[in-house]
Amino acid sequence: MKPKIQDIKSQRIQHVEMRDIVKRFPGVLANSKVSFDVRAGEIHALLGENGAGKSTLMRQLYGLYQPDEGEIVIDGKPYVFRSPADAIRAGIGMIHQHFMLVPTLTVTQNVALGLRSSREPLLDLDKVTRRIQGLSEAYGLKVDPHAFVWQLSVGEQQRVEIMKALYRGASLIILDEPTAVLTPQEVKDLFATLRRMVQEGHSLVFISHKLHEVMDISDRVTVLRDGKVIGTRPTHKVTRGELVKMMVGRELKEPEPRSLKPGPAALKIEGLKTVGDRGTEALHGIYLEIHSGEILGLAGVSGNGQRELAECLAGMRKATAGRIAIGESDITTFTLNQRIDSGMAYIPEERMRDGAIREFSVEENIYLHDHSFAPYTHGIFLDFSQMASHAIDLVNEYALKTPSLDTPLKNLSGGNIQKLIMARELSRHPKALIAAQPTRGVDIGATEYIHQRLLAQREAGTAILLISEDLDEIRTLSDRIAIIYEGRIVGVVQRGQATIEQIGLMMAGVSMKEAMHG
Amino acid sequence: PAAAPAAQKQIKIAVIMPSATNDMAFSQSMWSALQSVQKDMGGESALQIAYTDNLFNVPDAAAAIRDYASKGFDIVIAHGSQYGSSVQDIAPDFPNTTFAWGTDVNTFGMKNVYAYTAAAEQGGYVNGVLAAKLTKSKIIGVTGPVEVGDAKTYIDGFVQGVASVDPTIKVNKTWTGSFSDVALMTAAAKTHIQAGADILTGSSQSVVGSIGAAKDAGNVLWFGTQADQASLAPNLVVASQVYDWTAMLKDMIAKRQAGTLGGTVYTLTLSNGGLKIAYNPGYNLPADVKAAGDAAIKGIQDGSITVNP
Amino acid sequence: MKDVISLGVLGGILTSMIRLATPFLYAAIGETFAQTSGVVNLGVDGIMLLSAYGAFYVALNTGNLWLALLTAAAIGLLMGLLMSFISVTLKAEQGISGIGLYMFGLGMSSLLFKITIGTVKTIDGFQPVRIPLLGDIPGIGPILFDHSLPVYGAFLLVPIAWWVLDKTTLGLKIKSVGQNPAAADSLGINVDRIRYFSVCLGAVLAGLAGASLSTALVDLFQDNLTAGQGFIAVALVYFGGWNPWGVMGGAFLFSIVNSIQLWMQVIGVKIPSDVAVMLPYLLTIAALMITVNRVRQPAALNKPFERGES
Amino acid sequence: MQIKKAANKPLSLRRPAFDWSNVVLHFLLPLAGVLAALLIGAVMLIILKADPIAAYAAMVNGAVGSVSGITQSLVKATPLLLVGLGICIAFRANVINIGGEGQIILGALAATWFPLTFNTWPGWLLIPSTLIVGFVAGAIWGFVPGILKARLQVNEILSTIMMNSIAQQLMNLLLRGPLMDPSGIAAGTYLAQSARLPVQVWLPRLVPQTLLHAGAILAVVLAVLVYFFLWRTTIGYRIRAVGLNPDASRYSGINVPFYQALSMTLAGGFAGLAGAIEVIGVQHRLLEGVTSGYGFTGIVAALLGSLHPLGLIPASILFGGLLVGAAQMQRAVQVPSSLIDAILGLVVLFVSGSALWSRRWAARRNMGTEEEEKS
Ligand SMILES: Nc1ncnc2c1ncn2[C@@H]1O[C@H](COP(=O)(O)OP(=O)(O)OP(=O)(O)O)[C@@H](O)[C@H]1O
Ligand SMILES: Nc1ncnc2c1ncn2[C@@H]1O[C@H](COP(=O)(O)OP(=O)(O)OP(=O)(O)O)[C@@H](O)[C@H]1O
Ligand SMILES: [Mg+2]
Ligand SMILES: [Mg+2]
Repeated sequence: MKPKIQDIKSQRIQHVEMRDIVKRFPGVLANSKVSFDVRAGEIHALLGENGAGKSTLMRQLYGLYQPDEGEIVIDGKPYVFRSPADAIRAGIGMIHQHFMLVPTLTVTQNVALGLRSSREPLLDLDKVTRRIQGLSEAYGLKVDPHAFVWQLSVGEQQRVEIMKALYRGASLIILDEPTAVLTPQEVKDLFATLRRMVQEGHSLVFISHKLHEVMDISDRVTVLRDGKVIGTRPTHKVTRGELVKMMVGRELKEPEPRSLKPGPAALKIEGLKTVGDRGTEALHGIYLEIHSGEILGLAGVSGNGQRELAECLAGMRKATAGRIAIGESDITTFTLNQRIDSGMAYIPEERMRDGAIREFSVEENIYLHDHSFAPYTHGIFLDFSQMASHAIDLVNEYALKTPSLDTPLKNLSGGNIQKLIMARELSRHPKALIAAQPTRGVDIGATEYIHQRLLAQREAGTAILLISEDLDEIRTLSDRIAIIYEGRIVGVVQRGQATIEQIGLMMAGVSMKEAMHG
Repeated sequence: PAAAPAAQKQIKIAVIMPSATNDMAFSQSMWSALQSVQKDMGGESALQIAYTDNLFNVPDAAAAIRDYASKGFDIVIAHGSQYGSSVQDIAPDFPNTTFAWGTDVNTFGMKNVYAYTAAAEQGGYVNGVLAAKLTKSKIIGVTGPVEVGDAKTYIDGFVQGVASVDPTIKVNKTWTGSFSDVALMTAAAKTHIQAGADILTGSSQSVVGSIGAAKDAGNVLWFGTQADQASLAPNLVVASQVYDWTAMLKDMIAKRQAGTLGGTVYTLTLSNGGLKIAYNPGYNLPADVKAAGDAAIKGIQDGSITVNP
Repeated sequence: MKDVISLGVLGGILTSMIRLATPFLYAAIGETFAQTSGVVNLGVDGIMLLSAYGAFYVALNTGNLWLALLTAAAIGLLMGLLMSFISVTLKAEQGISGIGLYMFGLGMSSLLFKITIGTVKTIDGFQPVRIPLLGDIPGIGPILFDHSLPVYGAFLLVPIAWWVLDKTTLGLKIKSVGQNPAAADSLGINVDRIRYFSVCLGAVLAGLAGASLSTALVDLFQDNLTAGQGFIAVALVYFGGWNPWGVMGGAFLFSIVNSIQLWMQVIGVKIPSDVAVMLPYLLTIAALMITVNRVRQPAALNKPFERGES
Repeated sequence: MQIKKAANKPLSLRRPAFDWSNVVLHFLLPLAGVLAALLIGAVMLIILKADPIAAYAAMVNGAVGSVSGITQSLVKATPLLLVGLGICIAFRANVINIGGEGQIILGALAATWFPLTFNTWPGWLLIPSTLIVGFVAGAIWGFVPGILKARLQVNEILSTIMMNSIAQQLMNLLLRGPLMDPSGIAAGTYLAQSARLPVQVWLPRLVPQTLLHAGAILAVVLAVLVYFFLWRTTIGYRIRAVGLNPDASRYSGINVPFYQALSMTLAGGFAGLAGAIEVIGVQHRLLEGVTSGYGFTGIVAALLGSLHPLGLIPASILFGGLLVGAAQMQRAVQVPSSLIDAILGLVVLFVSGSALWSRRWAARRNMGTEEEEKS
């Protein structure tokens, strides 16, 4: 039986240092002479673009990789972590960028996994469940111990990850891009929990691409670029601009003011209904009109039908009622291919799962759809000269960071992968574009670029449906903002017409009237 | 002419077999025949034997046959009907080599090719007669692999033999569809026993399973074929039809030394002694039953009984 | 034809079903462990063969059947270690290494059989043990409770396997390693060790499967004694959806159809014997088609684990 | 390799030149595996009181030492290559085909029935149509598990294993029925073999007095075609996409079930073709045991060739040579043939185990180059 949180507060790690860490991967120097430290009761943020070396550095602190050079010192004593088991024993926990959960097991089982049971060799899940409930009280972590992980929302899954670390008595907890996949509300809850943990004397490492979060939650910031430390600053002593400069090496431009009034309605959605994965109706009659040259932002807490809507439009999910039209042509019953032909483009939310093929080369990924059409094919034969030249154009035009056309996609960073998917979809000059979470987990450099691309496409006259849980993103890019709640559009507001609070209210289900003038 | 005088130069025989030399069945019958011929002739010095077993793949067999022939073996025995095409292709290239293959009856009209087969139905008939005399339940079980080759002809003969004694006796047959699935063969035999059979027989190397089943039952008798299976159940095996190739082999050797390399077909029968009924001494067979069996043998030998395959 | 429906026939069918199912149960439950941990072992048949030989050889020369079982288990363990080393440590393609193991077991068993025993011999294997009271229950008593110990063992194995997989920390580790090795690894579980254990346990059970054939069911050894039963066992694991009870269902279905088709032949039902022999295979597929079995296979099945390959 | 290119000139997007050192890598290590296995085999030989040197001399000599040896190896490589090609296609779609045995049988059955029925047709017509019929028959046997997987999620390993046994029984049924050699019935031998096929359907022999037949050439041509099919056509591209990421494939409009079923069907077709070629090229009649286990050894050959149609050519020749040499060695030193199976089993085990080292090795070389650029 582990002691109560208060009791062990005293015996928490006071100071963790990583000194001159060097880590090489085949062909990559991921960390070169990185020094980094965390103190009890502080949140130390780690910033850097995709591939800067953040995850690698932390995976070493957690014993997943061993440093090639350098040492790890905890409270003055040097440690060598051969495996996570060692790190866990030393009181370190990690919440990974890509969750480390077993979907087919329950929350309790996931937490109990790998722990000595009080009734070895038998499991004692009841005891585990009780302690989980205890901890969720103490830290305000809402989790249902008996639910299967595959049933949980991303936010809930993350709470399970945190629970796992706390349960193991971790006093230093590493969070690798914990907010990348969270809704604004979930981020609020997470931060509450984090502050709670700091009070309890935990020390936290917080990795994120979102500067405002870093400014909001962290005590100190360390910026990595190309595996090197650019600097470490107390958060209250730096500005966003300075951090950006440290990360990217230049300032970012704000998106320039809008020209060009929106044109005729290009994407019409009328009374659209569909059924969700759990078999219940997920959309109860959606009405939306998106004009060419307009960005319509769809705001909403995730799980309110955004995914179903996107899939319906893309043709991945059957509509049970209503109609979808691009320009004048009704595409409701079209196959995915027919939709693409009639001018639909789609940037899926689950980039790595649905948008690209890890093992395929950059070039092969560019043709995931177009490969079956002229000029890239003659009959059933692929025309490589055509493909290569087009691919090179795209790679250069979108400034994709890739060693060669034949590089396997998995060796590109998330940001670059996302750029590639955009390049692929936009190069078809679509009439309508569905962009779901286009900048999730992508670093600010790439984010800025993707935003500019979306705006450029808007200028080019495409009707864009931007689905995002990042309200700032929606508010900077959208001409109009539609708010979705429980499968219905509860309101549509003009750019700059509604405050974050008002939008937040509608996202929580408050009707537009009340929200705007209530 | 009988065995060749030891003065003769050494004879070299190569044999190719589809299954293991110890399969208690087809391959073993030829293997032990070669051994005994070798003993009779005075050992290695007089008769050299080379073998390849477990060889059912045609290209391998062809390679082996051609290889042995070119290595100067006098007689190359392709002991499996699947080797026919290979023999037919290769024999013309080695006019001075004797090729023997079986079981089949086709020498392709070549001067240096023997074909040989066994009239398994004859021993089957005799076993059938003995079985019919011994069964009390009037139910007999037959377990076979696939209804082809001497597995079929033996059993056809067996059924005729039973009928010749008492047409009312029921002969139940099962085929397991596999030459090697002992477990299924055992299950088949047990099923027969549950259905009331008090006598079992069957063919192929997997019948050892049935014999085991008979042993478990304790009071169920067994009739064997191809090789003497008494050793497997000393007090339950009544008799086995035994293929004895020795006479044939010796005749081939003699003919060869006399200058004849082939061209004829050997058929093992009860009359030419190629087939023998090996009564199991461990089982005391009632005199009258044995008499009936011997009578059947006689009849087949003198042609008064005809068994059709 | 009246004996078709007689109780005796029914008893006969069930009895031979139980006997036929025994080796499948050992082998398939074993394979269930291996696959739940994420390793496909296609070499089951090879392990069964070599162990069946080993057990038979020992029984023949010492007459000690328990020693025979022990030998079979030991051989299974060794071959399991070989398989784990190749496919877990060396991260080989599991399909191919399994077939290698099969070829090795097939060849080695027949080789040793030839040079150490020579020709087919039989032994007095495990005799039926009638369980006192239960065995006397009229009707089912003799059917269910009059078998040799290895047969009872096979049936005990099913609940035990289910218990281990569902109720113990070990079982939880095995499942997690087969579903998401990276997650297990990140919690300090030694993925390779768990997989070694599961594969070896599976191999030991495959060894017992072989021994049950050569020392309890047919009491002899011979070239290719198993005639591919090991492969059927692997198939039954998929049929059972990686659940011991489901695997047992599959083994029963396959075996009972087999014993029924034998009965059909015995009582002279007018269908070609070959078609009769096909029935178990046909029905196993059909059963899977209608009971639309959508159990997902272990997510990491057939995927070697390497850190940082997430 | 690519990452290295990146290091010296990031945005030059020319494809990296074809890297021979990798080819060597993917071939030397398997060979090392083979040698290791043979070494253990040597120990066994010594235990069996046979001279290992002589034995292996005979093996090498048997495989490549003579015209007959070489042609032998090629004859065996042919079905391995064909079956392997099918395995390769299925594997690319992430479908595992254990059903080669059954598919070979179906091809052989069809290729026996067809020429016996249309025995008046001239060779130039009969041979190609027989090959097609064989391919189709095998394809059907592959289509069934394919469609069952695609539509009903019936696991293909289960269904193909079952389909093998069903095919075996089907062959038994036909061989003792309609396909049984009439002369065998007349002579009362009832042998389980078909009548001899009409001479005009026999594949031409490439070398007199050997079994090497035109099928070998056909197989190599097909290997090249399959390579183009997989990497140069839209269908091949989709098959590979489906195998690597069904979700992304669906999202890009690829009909995933269709291509799963298609790949299995093609796999069956190639196995069926192998069966047909065995019948009209080697046996000239249908015999039980026509598959000679090629359905399984084909899988091995395919993986030895690292699932690449062109890699398959040397791999299947190597494996064929191994089989032939082994048989030769068995005759030379008179050890039981089962020893050969055991040794081959070890070969397969060790070769499959060697893959890791080639990966590690390649990785280390990348590191090396990285260091150079740093200094
Ligand atoms: N398992 C690995 N094998 C080889 N190289 C790797 C591996 N993991 C990371 N790298 C390399 O190390 C570099 C740093 O990777 P890392 O994951 O630390 O970046 P990051 O800062 O976490 O990026 P992101 O913000 O996208 O998470 C990358 O450029 C990548 O090429
Ligand atoms: N096996 C690998 N080989 C080379 N580079 C790798 C490998 N695995 C990961 N990387 C690199 O490590 C970095 C981080 O990888 P990661 O999986 O975290 O992607 P990412 O950039 O974080 O994308 P996202 O932010 O969407 O998760 C990326 O640059 C990725 O290219
Ligand atoms: Mg990262
Ligand atoms: Mg990231």
